[in-house]
Amino acid sequence: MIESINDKISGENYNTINLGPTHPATHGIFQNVLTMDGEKIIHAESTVGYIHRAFEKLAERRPYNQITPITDRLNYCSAPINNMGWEMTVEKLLGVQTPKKVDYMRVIIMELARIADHVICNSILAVDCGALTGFTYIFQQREKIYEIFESICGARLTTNIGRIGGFERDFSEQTWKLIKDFLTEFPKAFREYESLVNRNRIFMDRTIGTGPMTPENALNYGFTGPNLRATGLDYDVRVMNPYSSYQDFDFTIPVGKQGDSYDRYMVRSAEMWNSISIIQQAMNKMPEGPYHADVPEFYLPPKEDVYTKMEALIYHFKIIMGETKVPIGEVYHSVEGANGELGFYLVSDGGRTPYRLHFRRPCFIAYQAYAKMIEGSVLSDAIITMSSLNIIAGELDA
Amino acid sequence: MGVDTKVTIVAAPEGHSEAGFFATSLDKAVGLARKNSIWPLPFATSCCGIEFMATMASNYDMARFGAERLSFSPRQADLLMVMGTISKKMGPVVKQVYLQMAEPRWVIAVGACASSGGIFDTYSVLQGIDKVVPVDVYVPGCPPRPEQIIDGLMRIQDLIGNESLRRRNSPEYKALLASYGIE
Amino acid sequence: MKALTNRSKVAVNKELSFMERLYFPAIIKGMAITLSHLFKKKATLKYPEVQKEFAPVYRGKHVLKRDEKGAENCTACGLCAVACPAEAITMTAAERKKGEEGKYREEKYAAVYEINMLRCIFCGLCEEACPKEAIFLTDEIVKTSYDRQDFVYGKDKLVEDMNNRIDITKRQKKY
Amino acid sequence: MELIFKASLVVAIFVVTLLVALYSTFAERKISAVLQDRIGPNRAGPFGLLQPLADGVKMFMKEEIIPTTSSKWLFIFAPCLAMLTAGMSSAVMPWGGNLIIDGETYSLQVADINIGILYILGITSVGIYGIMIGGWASDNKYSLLGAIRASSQMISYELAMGLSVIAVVMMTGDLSINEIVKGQPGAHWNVFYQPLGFIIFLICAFAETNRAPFDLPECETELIGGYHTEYSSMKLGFFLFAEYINMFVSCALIAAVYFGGYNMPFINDFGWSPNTVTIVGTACFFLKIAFGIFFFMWVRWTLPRFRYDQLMRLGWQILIPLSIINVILTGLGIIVFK
Amino acid sequence: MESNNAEHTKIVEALNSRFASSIKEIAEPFGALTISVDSNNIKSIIAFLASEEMGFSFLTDVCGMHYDTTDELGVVYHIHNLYTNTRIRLKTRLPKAKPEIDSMVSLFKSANWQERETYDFYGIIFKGHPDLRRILNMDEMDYFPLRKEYALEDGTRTDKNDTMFGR
Repeated sequence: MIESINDKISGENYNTINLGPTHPATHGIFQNVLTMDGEKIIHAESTVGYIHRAFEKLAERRPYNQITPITDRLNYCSAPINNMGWEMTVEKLLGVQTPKKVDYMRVIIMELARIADHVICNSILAVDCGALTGFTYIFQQREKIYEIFESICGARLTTNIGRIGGFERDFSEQTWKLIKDFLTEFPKAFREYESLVNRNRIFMDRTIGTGPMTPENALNYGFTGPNLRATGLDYDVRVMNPYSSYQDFDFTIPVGKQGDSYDRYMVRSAEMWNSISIIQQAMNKMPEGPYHADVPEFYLPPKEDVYTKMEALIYHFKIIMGETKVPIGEVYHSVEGANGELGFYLVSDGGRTPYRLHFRRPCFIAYQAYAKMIEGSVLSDAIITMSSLNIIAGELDA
Repeated sequence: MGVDTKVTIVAAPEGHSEAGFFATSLDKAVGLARKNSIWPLPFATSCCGIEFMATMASNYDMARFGAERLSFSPRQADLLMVMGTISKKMGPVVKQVYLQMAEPRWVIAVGACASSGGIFDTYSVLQGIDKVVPVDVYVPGCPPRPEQIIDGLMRIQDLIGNESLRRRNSPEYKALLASYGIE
Repeated sequence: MKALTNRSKVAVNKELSFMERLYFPAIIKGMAITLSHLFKKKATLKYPEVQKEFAPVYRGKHVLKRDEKGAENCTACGLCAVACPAEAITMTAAERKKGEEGKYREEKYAAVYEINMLRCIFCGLCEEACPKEAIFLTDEIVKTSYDRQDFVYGKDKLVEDMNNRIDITKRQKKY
Repeated sequence: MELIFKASLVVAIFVVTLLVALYSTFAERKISAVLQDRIGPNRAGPFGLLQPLADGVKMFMKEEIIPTTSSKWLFIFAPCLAMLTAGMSSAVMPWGGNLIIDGETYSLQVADINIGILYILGITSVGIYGIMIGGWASDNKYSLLGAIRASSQMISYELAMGLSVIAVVMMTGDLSINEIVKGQPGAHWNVFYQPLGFIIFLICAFAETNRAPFDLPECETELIGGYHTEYSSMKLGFFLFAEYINMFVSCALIAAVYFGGYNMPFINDFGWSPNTVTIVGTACFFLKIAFGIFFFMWVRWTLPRFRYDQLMRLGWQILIPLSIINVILTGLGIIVFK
Repeated sequence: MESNNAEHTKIVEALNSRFASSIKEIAEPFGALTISVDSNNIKSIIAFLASEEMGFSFLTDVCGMHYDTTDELGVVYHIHNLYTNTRIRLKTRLPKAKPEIDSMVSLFKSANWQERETYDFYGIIFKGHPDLRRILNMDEMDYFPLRKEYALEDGTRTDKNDTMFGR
């Protein structure tokens, strides 16, 4: 269709290329039908929905505590942020106040998850530029983050970490040790990676000026997170609406200038350094206290109590069966996900499952700008732009 | 689609005397070569794809099995690794990719979603890719650990090593493909 | 646009110095880095030969525990199935008969207990839901297989072997 | 006798070329692995040494797919052409000095034609037709893009390559490779006299062999497989093979033109017999080639790749002017010093 | 920080002075200003809020709803003034028989896909949308899956026993 219209306009013959859904550079599965003039992209049209999994419908049929594992699979590169965003949303609805220690523990985990996510994005950007080796160096550090997650919750990627009200268990000695090791190891490895890639002129030439964006346009397209900050606007949910005691930590908001791929890359890099510093601060200031809020109606009692105490047994059954009273109401809570503002709009009618749960998925909203961003550039740029936007298929299609 | 899921005879090398499944010595030699040179086509759609990256990266290094040359062109691939949720919209694409692959070809379903739909028993998700293409090895887990993915690869290697060259021309195999509507 | 906070900090420097313009300094530096890895210890875990020890709380294959006398803990209450987001657990309850006290701890037991390992997402909610400490996830991985029927694990595969008991005390520890 | 020797030399060189190319694929996998803190293939045979064999057998046994919309004969012809030209170019390489057997002198060079360098440049530019025809005949848009990229890249970089060679030829005064090698005895290698020309030549060699950072014709993340996307089985094998042979020949050419070929410092100080000197020289030559191949791989696994227009800019706006300057400087140098 | 009361009063006053007839209900559940408005006027209300004067320059989210008690559909907008850091939730209700509402694409480009998604899930027609097609589901789908009357499961699953799960 497009081809024929354009043909009429210019009298030239354009070429149509189908970029995706199984193209190697589309990591997940995005389809873009490109109308090309040689290597130049004249028009692009994105198709999404190739892994639409009906999260929102699924969430209407699952009790609150079973939704945590579903949120894992939204942005699977940084599952803990989703988990905790969801838990905080429910806590907001229930009016649960979490202890400071829980907040700090959450901050540590979320920042680790952010590093894990940005590591993927930045190293894959280099891979798409053709430099594979940096990816393998930095991925070893990601394995370390996996180990930390595994020692807390027992899984590497889809963590299902934390519970409504706090954590399922306290961090063990081993976990603290792993985190400390990570804090000393990661900066070294990351510095090495940065000196391998950051100032390499080939890499800079490839990324500077590809997929630029103005802040006004970005805002209009609903960009958030690093992609918005790369354009120069310092919107960060952690600062604007601090959750989980983020106001206690001192960190800057890295911003870019032109909103091109290099800006996005550098903003993510700087955010990783910030995350390291936040984790360090949280470790230093870690308060004493319980690792979960005292809410017997929502937080499972310890197993010993279930056998011995009637009250605990009743709560146990009620929580598992999803029969605890949930207030009627609606609540929107957002966290700074690795790719932007990850929002949860939860409507409860007091039943065992949410009446409606809508996820504000930053990738989904940002990705609609992609087709416009690559028009007029060349095929190689389109691929770089896609990588640097860090679109995660799970989050895109929900 | 709509194929009875119980048709999974690909994997079962039943004793079939002549020109059948059992490998002869030439078959063995070729099998040995093939199994050490599996070029996977990663059809990574979601979470499992990230674990696949971990499998390819330094810590687990799938290259040790001779399987590190990812060939994104289906023509050159030996092993289709489907990793992640396959929605009904994606189903035909998987089948298309499978059709484009050159014989001999194998399929691994990595992870709960690809194998059975996993947690996503929903209107939009294909309940296991064996509804559109024949699957040789299933890898459970959501997502599977790299160890499990390597395990799956080694199972495929076993399968390849013990397979007759002519199995692909055997009536059983043709019947299997026919049951998926593949000529 | 106006800045929203006073915490923003420009993180990008796109100006190339003359040396950087020449390509070579960065290339040589990069090549030195990759070359230095030639002599480093390899990070690879040789998996089938060397197995990594998983965290004690790892969520792998399930086990149905027995108590010290060898009686099955499970009472077929069905809470694990209710708690399962993937709906992978199926069971049939049966009444314990006289003389079976040594086999089943509670008066009811699961005559059939099946977990579909292909469906299972190993989230650990069943373990949390169990009021009888009967089901646990272990640090063992589920093996791959050729046939999807092999993945419906019945009691034969799930119930622990008394001669080869699985230690789950570490899992329960809340620190 | 002469004939028998030449025939056996041809066979030997052919076998060696194939072997080197075969094991280059293995070396690439191993080198990439060790640079990336990995182990690399280690299952096929001891240390994975049979890996290339496994790949070869597998490819031979794989189904051939010829897309129905492709031009069938060209589709088949293309990989053959690529392979053929790759194999031909090693004919003029002087693999060593002279062997003296029974008082007769035999040159370790198949054909000492007096325009050796031109021959190699010519043959490699025919080789591009293999890629171009292959990409075009596949009737796949990605392949076509790859083919277009390959041909324009070749054309642009051949100019600079030729110009940088001219500087060397000006110094030697001969187009025969053997003469060029003989012109750099001991450690008087051209690389010390022609550093700029060497760098230009090296960059162009990367581009001519389609190796990273100039692997645009096939770059996996953009064009899937580029010109060989539609190829399966041994036809793909030929393409991949041709790439490695080209790399081998390029390294040999670099070693011959800039690193003194079979020359080696102090080789005549040991008082060895001429035959020993020749054999040691040949070994030395292969050592240089091996280092060259390692260098090619090392670069590939370190650097990101260029974009198409940047590649063209580098070729036309930087390398060609530089190589012209190099020619002028060389001319001035010759006038001043000789 | 979100429950900025003075700011909320200001907004409510501004809206009341212009669109008094369109505003049905104003509430502040969990500190978030929630305004139920008439669906016919939604575009002018949002246009007013998005203007320089009010400064709600960021459309955070658009999502659909199905109120099965009254069998109505609805669209919920979240908009955000980044400078005063105020969020407003605007709720509309539409009759299920004729679910039509104005599109916001001319104001916010980000509304484009979100509205398509809402159409895909609930069948809500956005008037003036440049390209209202299904986005996540297949084009051949003939129902709107997130409406409450449709089942979640696809029905082909054979390996479970529903009675086990209390659903």
